[in-house]
Amino acid sequence: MSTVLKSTETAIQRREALARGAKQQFERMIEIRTIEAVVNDLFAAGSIHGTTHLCVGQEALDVGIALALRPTDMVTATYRSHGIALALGMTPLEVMGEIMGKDVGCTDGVGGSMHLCDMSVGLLPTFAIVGAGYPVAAGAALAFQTLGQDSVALAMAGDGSTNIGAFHESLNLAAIWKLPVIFVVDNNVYGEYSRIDTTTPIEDLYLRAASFDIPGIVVDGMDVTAVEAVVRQAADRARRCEGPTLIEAKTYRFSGHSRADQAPYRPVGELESWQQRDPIKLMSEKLVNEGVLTSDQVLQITESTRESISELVAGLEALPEPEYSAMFNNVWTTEKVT
Amino acid sequence: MSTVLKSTETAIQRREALARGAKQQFERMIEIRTIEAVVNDLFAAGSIHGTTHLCVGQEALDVGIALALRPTDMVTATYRSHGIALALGMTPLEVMGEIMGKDVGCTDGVGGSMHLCDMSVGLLPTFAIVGAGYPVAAGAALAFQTLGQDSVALAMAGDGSTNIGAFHESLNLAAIWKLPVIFVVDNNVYGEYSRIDTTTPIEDLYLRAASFDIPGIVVDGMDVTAVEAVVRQAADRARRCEGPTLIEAKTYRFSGHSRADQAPYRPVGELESWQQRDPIKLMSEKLVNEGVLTSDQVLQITESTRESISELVAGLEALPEPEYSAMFNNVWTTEKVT
Amino acid sequence: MKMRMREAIVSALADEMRSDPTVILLGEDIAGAGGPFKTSDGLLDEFGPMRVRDTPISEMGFTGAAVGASALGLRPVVEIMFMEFLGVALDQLVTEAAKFRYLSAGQISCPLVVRASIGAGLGFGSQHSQTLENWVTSTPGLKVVTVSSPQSAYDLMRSAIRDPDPVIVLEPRVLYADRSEVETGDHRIGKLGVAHLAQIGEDLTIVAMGQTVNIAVRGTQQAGVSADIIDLRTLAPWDRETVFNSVKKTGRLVVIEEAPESGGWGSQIVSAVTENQFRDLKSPTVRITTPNVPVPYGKKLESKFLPSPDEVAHTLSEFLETGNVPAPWWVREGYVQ
Amino acid sequence: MKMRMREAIVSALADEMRSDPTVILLGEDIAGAGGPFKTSDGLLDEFGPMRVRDTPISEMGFTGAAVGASALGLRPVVEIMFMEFLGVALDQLVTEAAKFRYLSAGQISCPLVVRASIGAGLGFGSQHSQTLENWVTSTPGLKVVTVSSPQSAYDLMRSAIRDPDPVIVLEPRVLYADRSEVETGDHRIGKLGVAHLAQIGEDLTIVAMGQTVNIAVRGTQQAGVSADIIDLRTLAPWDRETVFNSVKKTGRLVVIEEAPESGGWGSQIVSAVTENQFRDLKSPTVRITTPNVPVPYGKKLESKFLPSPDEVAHTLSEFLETGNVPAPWWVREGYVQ
Ligand SMILES: Cc1ncc(C[n+]2csc(CCOP(=O)(O)OP(=O)(O)O)c2C)c(N)n1
Ligand SMILES: Cc1ncc(C[n+]2csc(CCOP(=O)(O)OP(=O)(O)O)c2C)c(N)n1
Ligand SMILES: [Mg+2]
Ligand SMILES: [Mg+2]
Repeated sequence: MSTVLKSTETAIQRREALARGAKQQFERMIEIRTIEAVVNDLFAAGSIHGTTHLCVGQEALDVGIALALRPTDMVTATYRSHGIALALGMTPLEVMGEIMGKDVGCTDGVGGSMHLCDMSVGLLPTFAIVGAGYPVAAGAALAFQTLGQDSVALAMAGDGSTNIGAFHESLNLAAIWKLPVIFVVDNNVYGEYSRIDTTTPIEDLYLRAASFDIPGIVVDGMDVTAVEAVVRQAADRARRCEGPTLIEAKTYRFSGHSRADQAPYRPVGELESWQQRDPIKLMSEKLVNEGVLTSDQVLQITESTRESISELVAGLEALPEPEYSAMFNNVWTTEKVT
Repeated sequence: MSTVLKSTETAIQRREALARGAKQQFERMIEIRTIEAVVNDLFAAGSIHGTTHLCVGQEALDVGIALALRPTDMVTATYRSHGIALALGMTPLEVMGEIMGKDVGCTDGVGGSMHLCDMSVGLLPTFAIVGAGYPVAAGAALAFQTLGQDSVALAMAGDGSTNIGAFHESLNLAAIWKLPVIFVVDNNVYGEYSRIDTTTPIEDLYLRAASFDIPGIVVDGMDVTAVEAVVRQAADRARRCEGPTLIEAKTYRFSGHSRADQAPYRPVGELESWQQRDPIKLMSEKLVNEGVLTSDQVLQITESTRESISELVAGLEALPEPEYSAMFNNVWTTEKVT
Repeated sequence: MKMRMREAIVSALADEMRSDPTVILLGEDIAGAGGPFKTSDGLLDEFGPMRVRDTPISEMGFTGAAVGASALGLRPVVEIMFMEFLGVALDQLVTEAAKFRYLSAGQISCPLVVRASIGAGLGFGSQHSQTLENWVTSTPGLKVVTVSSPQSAYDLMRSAIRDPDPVIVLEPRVLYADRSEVETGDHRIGKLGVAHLAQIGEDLTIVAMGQTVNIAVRGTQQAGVSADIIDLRTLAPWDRETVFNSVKKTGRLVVIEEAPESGGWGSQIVSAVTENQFRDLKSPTVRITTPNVPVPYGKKLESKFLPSPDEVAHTLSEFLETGNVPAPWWVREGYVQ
Repeated sequence: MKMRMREAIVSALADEMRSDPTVILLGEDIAGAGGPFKTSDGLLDEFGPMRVRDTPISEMGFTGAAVGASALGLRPVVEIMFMEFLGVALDQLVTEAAKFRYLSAGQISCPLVVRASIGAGLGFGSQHSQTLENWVTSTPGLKVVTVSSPQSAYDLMRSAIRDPDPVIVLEPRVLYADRSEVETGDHRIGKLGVAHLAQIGEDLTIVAMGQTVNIAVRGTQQAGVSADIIDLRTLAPWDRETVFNSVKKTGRLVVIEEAPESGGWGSQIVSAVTENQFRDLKSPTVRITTPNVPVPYGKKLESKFLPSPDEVAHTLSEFLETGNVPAPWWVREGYVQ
């Protein structure tokens, strides 16, 4: 077994590291992108069974959210969650282990790419059903409110999910009960192979907040600091018992929808124009401009991340698949009736 | 069998009669109210099994809608549909027969109070599941659009139904496809025993149209003419292929929610203040003022309607319940595969 | 103390809420109005609006909220007024809650109870009278319970709330007004998954559940038949031992269910018995069901539609006499061939 | 012509759309992208955007729209990408469409087809791999069909679209890429409700459906067993005559299903056979199923989870040898007692 697998860095430590500064945030974004590249290659090569959904282009949103929340806050997210999982602190081992179906993964290898979870940093099991996370986040907030805890819940989901009933019902419920919950719509312009304008009659999804008399905020999802600010503001509001907020983050899905998708349906030039606003590019330029990092350091971070992830993956590849017993665990709670 | 049962007036004739003028509209409203009073008594006396939902106070809405639509247009409605059924033209025999579970009823007595239907005047089987009629109306409109027909569909449902996912999904779908459909929310202030402000964060439900970039209109649901005007406007728009409209009709549920409910939860004076705006009172005052009817004629209409409905009910009471074979009909279509 | 079944439910909810501050109630009109079937009457007064919450008409929303709340330390009890309404929310129960523990590698469970009223008999028509047990059985991770009397409602409700996994409790609506002696108290709390022998006999094993338990009792009395009547109580996972032991003794299995002949929970029982006890069976197995039609309105049609003591008596007598399975009424009387 | 199953589906849809202008398609990404599983590839080009429509992610909305459209003269075919997604839309199929004819006294029908992909085998994990047939069976008024090969997909799809009642067609996802000879044309249209004898034999009757038909064939070959293999094709209403005739001949019934042991469609078959043919049966009935766990990720776990030719061969051999029902692998290998 590779030594990488023995890393003792925990999710909580990684979460705390983020708060140390822009460099750490940048490193995390690089880590996410690097892992997604590796995941892409592994699936393309057929080394992993099933499908996967990459978050390339959305790293700033993931990291911004993680920065604004506390580890005791709870997040619901989707099948497109490798980034938020890593941003919240989950280790590459937990995440890649799960994606690769190994028992060192966060759900012992029975969940896979669409199902990540680590309660120690507030990630509820991610949802493969569009919209299903919204009411569950409202419910986590209901628990906080009822138990008198000052935590908040945050639901992340895509633009396409704002057309499903659960979105509407959850915002209504959260509004009427003033639940400490934040709904973050990651508007990455596409739902599967459909451009948003073919499925949604309005362009600015934050406007849907008006149906529930709650604040609707739009933010540049390519900018970590901007995301952190609005999420923090919404979280503060929630902690002050003033109720939910809808945040729309404008981003772009740089990858196809899932494993096999090459996104032939994109208008010519659209990807390229959004790549100008690549969150990693923007941040590295900013950090270099501000003198936080040199260009050399940027390259070095990129390179060393690539190396450590490769090493991790090599180690993981060497691991056997889980024992059959894995599928029989955790179906029922064995804890006795009290 | 009573002679009343032999009445040959058809739904279509009754529908056409409405258009003849205010007197006929007023008579229909009286008919609806009279029938609801009888239904109430029959259920209270335990003569009818099950439950029922009265539309007392909402007669103007029902008749206004019927006036604005053509018999080839299609309506979806709810368990609270005796009024719209009669307004659209269904005969008291068809409606009361069904409520009383007799085989002369519109669905041969297998449906009951919550399930009325007469396609000859455009009433699809009414829905006992809150919100279920919205997508079905959108679908009827989809058929009209696809087949190049200039009919429209209209979904009626209550204020409470605007909190269920199907409402949101249907408006979105209708908006994106510019379907010829009208969504009429009958805001009668209550959903079951809950006042709207305890379940819904906004008071004006027509505002929810903004989430779909479609027109949202509010109308006084106590005024037949006002209702007719906005529905006609929305229908014209739909027939011009300009898409759906959301209409909120402000009404009030004069009765309890269903059979046993005495509505103890109403704030003191609320019912009384709305009774000032009783649509039948308003219309009779208007007709008397305008010299269309004398006060005596109003009394006479009321009285003769009461008599004919009593006679009908007596006739229906004398009928036996349907044969057992009734429950086996119409489960499957026997029409052969072509 | 004599209680109606609805009162026994109130009692069970109240006792659990008293003993565990994390138990909360969610549902349409359960607070101010005490529940459409008065199964939470008085609980708002005692426990306040934070713990007894009226919801908007948003079954997906509040069922999902209960899932989230259950993962974060509450024990929510959700009321689904009519089982049909799960048709707009089933995802949260079957595809989310039932898999949360699996998909979190045991980090969390969903100690959630969904209560849903089921069945016909009150004239609510085709869309408010189905039983629909099939929607929720065969979901690993989800327990399914059906109550059959005031006492079983009290016992099972308390046990379901204590259960660490998601549980759906089905309440035959027609029983809410049933009244009988109920013993309350913590000693009534037990494990789910245990059937109850409602009557002991010799000649056959009747498996019933919920509203068909009384029908079974009355039908056997009418026919003068000596039968074990097993009130299944938990449908998933069901108590194989009790059923198998009884069939071993009697050699004959009859299932009585309020579900269409074309498919209902009884087939699971028949199938397991046939697989495991084929050589103990002396005769074919029998299912007494409803015909394959939507639930009709009107007392006459609806009563005929439902499994009745008469039909049970007729079936059992003929079955014991001939060793063959009698045709159901709709075939005997020529409505269906 | 050799076709993959997904191509056979495209072909069937295209042929129906050509012959009947009221046939339209609705679903997520079925138009521009030709369907997530390419089961509508090219149809937008041929039939245009009025008849091939991409929908928003609103299963309740577009399934319900199909219900309404079907009542007003269209024959909509709805794609539910993964069966699980019906968990947010089931109401429209079970409680609305299936009852429209009943609740209109025959004034209207809903000639609607809902296509849903089902099952495991492609590594999609617990929330995208269930079969969930139970959600839709036991619904009077609703037909349920499962396809098992390119040819059956072609035939059944065309027949389902012609059927005057609402039909759900279940498509085992793992078969989309299967390739074999397909005959197309109107003569392939038939009535639903007819099973297909996929293989003829002597010693036992195997009832399989969808993806388990091939497993049955391979399993019997491996075991060298002579069996009737019945591809059920229509699960509701299922073809009793074909099954009963076969069991009459063989005296032994084995059902192979991709559903949890605790409950699946196979129990309905077993139960009807036991009730009607008890005395024809020489041995206990057998169900070969999946274990009672959510579908696990990862090739090793998922393959083991699914009924396999090996497991079928082992079960059949031991069953025929001993006359008893062998324990399933999860008991034999000690994972569950
Ligand atoms: C209820 C449901 N319907 C459909 C799907 C299939 N599906 C998975 S992802 C997806 C697109 C979602 O788009 P969006 O919400 O914008 O999120 P993104 O993938 O862009 O992150 C669809 C339709 C699903 N998983 N659940
Ligand atoms: C999905 C669903 N949830 C709950 C119900 C129970 N229910 C029947 S009517 C009703 C209130 C509806 O209120 P509203 O929409 O305002 O209509 P109104 O009764 O006032 O006409 C409720 C909750 C139902 N029939 N369907
Ligand atoms: Mg998107
Ligand atoms: Mg209302």
